[in-house]
Amino acid sequence: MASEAQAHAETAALRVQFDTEAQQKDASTLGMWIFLITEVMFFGGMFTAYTVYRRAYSDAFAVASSSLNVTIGAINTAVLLFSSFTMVMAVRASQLGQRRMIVLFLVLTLIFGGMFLGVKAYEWNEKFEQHHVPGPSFHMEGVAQQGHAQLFFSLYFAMTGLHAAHMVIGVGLLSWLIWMANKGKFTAEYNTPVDIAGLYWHFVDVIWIFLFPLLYLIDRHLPK
Amino acid sequence: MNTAAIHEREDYLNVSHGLKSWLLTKDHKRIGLLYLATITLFFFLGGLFATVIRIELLTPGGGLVSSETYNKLFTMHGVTMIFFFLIPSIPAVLGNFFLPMMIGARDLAFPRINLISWYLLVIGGLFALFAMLAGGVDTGWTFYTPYSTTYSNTWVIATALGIFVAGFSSILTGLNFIVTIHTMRAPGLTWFRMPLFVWAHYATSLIQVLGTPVLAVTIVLVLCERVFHIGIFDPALGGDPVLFQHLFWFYSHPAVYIMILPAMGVVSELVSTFSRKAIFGYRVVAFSSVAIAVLGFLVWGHHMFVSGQSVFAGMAFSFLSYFVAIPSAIKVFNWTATLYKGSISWETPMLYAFGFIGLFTIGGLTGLFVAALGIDVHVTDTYFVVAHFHYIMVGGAIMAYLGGLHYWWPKMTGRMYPEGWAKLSALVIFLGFNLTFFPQFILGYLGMPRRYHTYPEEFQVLHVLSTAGASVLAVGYAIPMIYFAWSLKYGAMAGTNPWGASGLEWKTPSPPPLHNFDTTPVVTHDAYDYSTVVGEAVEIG
Amino acid sequence: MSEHIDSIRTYTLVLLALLVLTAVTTLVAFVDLGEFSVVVALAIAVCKMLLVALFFMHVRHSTKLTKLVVLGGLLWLAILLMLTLSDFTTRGWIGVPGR
Amino acid sequence: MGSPRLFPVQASTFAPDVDHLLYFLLAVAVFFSLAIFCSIFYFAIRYRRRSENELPRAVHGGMALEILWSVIPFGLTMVMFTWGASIYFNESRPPDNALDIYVVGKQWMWKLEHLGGQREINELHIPVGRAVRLTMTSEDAIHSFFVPAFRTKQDAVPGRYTTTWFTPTKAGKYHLFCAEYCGTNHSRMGGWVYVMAPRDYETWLSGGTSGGSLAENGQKLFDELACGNCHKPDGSGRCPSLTGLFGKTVQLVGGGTVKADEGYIRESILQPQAKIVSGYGPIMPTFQGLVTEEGVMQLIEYIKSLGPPPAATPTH
Repeated sequence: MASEAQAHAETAALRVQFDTEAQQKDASTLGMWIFLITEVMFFGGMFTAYTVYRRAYSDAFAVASSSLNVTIGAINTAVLLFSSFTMVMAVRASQLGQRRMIVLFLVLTLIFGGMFLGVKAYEWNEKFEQHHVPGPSFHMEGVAQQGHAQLFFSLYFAMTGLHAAHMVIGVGLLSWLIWMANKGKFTAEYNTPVDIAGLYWHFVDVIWIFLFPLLYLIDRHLPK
Repeated sequence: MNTAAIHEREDYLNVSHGLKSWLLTKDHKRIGLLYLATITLFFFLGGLFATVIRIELLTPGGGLVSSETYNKLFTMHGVTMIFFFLIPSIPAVLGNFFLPMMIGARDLAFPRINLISWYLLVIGGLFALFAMLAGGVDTGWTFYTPYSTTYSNTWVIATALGIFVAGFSSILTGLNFIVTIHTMRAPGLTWFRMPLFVWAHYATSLIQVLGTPVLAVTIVLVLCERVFHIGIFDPALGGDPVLFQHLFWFYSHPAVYIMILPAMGVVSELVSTFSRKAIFGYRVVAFSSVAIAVLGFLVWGHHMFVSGQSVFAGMAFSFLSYFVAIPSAIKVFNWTATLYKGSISWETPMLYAFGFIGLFTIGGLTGLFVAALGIDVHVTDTYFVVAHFHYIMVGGAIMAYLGGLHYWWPKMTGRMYPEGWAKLSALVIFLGFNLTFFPQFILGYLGMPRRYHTYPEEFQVLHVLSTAGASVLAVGYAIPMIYFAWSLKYGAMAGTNPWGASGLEWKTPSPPPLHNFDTTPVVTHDAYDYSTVVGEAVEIG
Repeated sequence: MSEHIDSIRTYTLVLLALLVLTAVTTLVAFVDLGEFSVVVALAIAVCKMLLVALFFMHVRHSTKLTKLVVLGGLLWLAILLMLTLSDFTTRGWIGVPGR
Repeated sequence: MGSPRLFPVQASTFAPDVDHLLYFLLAVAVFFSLAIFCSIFYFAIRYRRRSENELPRAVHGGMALEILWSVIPFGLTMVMFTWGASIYFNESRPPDNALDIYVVGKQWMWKLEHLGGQREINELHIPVGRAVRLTMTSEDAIHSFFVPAFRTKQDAVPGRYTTTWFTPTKAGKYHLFCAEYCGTNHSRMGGWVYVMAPRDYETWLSGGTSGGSLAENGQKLFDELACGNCHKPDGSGRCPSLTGLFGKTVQLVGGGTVKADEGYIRESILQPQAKIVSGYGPIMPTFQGLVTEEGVMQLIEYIKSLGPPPAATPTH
């Protein structure tokens, strides 16, 4: 940049603290990536707890895991992958400045995200009915060490719960983006919000990609 | 602002008026001042708790307050001082204000997020304050399970939520700094021309970003256990309380470096400015900050040598702990070497810098004691540890914070503080500090456990000494409050560069204009080049 | 702004690959691989993560800095896991309870 | 204790070890502190600013110096590490012939039990010159068993056993503290360790107990809980025989092995499914909530008393 750069009028496309659009975009992207790193560490704490307990209580974890509905889990994983696909298509549309396509793909993403959450809610509800929610009324057939199975479900609820919380935030972001996109705010030149919201959405997908095998697929082959 | 001279020029303070212009500001300088006001309140709150603690400990029998109250006092002292004063202190006040200026930027990369960070600290603080007013919390700032999840009957949830929210304030500040340093440096400002203050804040931000989320999730798990009774750490279910300690210290040990690294950054600025010399071994000092940030993540288990952690893990953590000692030592040596053949001026900020180096040296060296397994078994959870970390946090971080505050006060406010009073208070603080905390090393090695409301009579003499020191220290801290406030109205006008310093922040008027610089500066020199600052220089050395 | 815009075909192929991998990981969980079932499950998950990161998150076309940030994050996660496990895996090595 | 002192009494074999390391560290610390303080004072005065226009010559560091003052401290710290770790390693490995004492921490007292069945609260009587091993747990929050005169400290963690040991070297009365914050009366959770001449200790032992020995009480509990219905001594029951079990290496279902120590037996009583002995089914119910921590300790002593690890073939 020229050394004579001075403060300019503020717009969404170029905030006053930046000199160029490229600088602003770099900053936003880097900012989002660093935020995602904090998210990695946030979930990392739970993955650590999971690893420690699964190592210690592998039998109880296997039985508890097998009580989850693997078909629903796999389908839900697919739903989330579809939502990632539509999200990246929305980002692509925004890069090309196709307003209608941005809205279309964002709405599709929103629908898939909503489906995922709906299925999740169904699964949790099932846990309540089956007394698989940690607490005084917890009971699980086929596990002698109820405590260890409870630990599994404590982690299950903490991990899927926080994942779902991130999804809900993502749904909020998507709604806002759809509104903005519909107003024609995003162009081929200025599409950073779509881009970084996409990063967030994909990240939430990646977390699920790990949660699915870790929670649903422990030693499924064992006779129950 | 009583003279016409200053009103002629528009600066960040007079560009707009009214409460709203402050509460909705996106200016990093104003946000810095908002932080300053907030954490000053928390400092005095934490200090108040400390005062009652020290008075209580004058007598072994514990007559002033009950055990419940005493336990709440030290818990709230720790929580307030660590999460609501020390963690935000230098980064959120001085860093916020000066980091963009030092790199020639108009603001941080995300001014709105910066404001949100402040609100998060305030909200977190209100949660914690609510907990304190409602009845307090007694788990110790470490929230060890299962005490915090099962046995404490105090306001654990509100306090933990407060820390959780304040944690996000810290994360967002770190994120903002990293992005700003990467993308917003002025033309010509290469990485190795950056002031060491900026390097230190870069390293600090890495820790904030990488460590704080683990604290956040640990708090979430503790809250789940306490509120919903889903036990992650509950031994009754087979959970392991030591796992909590791992997760907690993964953040909370590096958190010490969140407090001390910015302090080191401040001291680098002070030592250079007041000896008018580039920091000896600039690159080594810069890299040592990053090294401390990285290595600081590998040592947390040294808080757990007697916790039931495995012997081999204990040894590994002890071994790694010694690696983090080296970059810290290097910094001290380099600061000292910078003084050699310098032009050393004894102004107040430099006194604080000397104080910092001295006290940090003692704090750091006693760190070697507690990292030595054999000794740590004896001194962990005693006053030895209390003394050690107060030497680092109070003797180190707060000395540097005060030094930095004095150094940059003219830039922030446009006014000078009274030099005589400032020197006096620096001296009083130094003496009071040592009298307070040195006896605690002896107490600790004698076996006085920490967090004790009552204690055997043979420890009383040392406790009385410590309390005497604390009262001196309290006076020392009160004096600057008074003269800083006084100086806002009556202080002498500060010029653009009252210290003859070299940083970019001294090349713009005091107080700075809204966007810091009238034109974006172009950097053509390394940091700490004084040849352009001193008129008609007389070369010495 | 010279952004690299991937084709719809690329994205579709990535989606297909992800779906196939999901199916594989689900099915393979019912096969007795002993100790290796965890390894396989995690290896597949890592592949899926890489696909999402490289293609959907455009890490493939990103700056070195972004790649460094991603690697750094994973490294720190590894530090957290490994050093915590350094305790849990070595407990009982010297045969004294609690040591 | 007389006049104020700077260092605590040395009353165990570890105490001098720890103190010697401390002296070394003190020497290093004093040396470096003085070197830094003196340099700063000297430079600050010698090179004080004499005129406002002074411009010192810029010096840009010297790699040789940097390496020198990195390598020397590093060498010193490695001495500290090795020295400290070797003490720690010793502190972690109690000798086989140590006197066993069981410790349960609870809010806010220490409950100690001797093998002979003598129970104490907040007091521990032990003979001078004999290694003492403490096996500890907690009933509630984490506590920490701290005897400054012995320079030992170990957390008592709920849900598992931890171990510490020491050999007292000097008769006397020493502070026992709880060093891990555990709630309201944390500072009152402590008492005294009485180190006695062996003869006094014998006298104390004989006068100290009313009930049976720890193992005898364990046997009573074993019968009350009808453990013997399944754990038959000849191995004919549905569960493994416990005779000669202690100290043995046990084959587990799934191929692993485990040493039958206090921790293993405690776990097998409270969480029987955690480790299943090879050749047996996971049929034992948990005794969590049915047996107190002290009861578990008595059972362990009973199982220990069922003979030494057999040299030859174990029962099937």
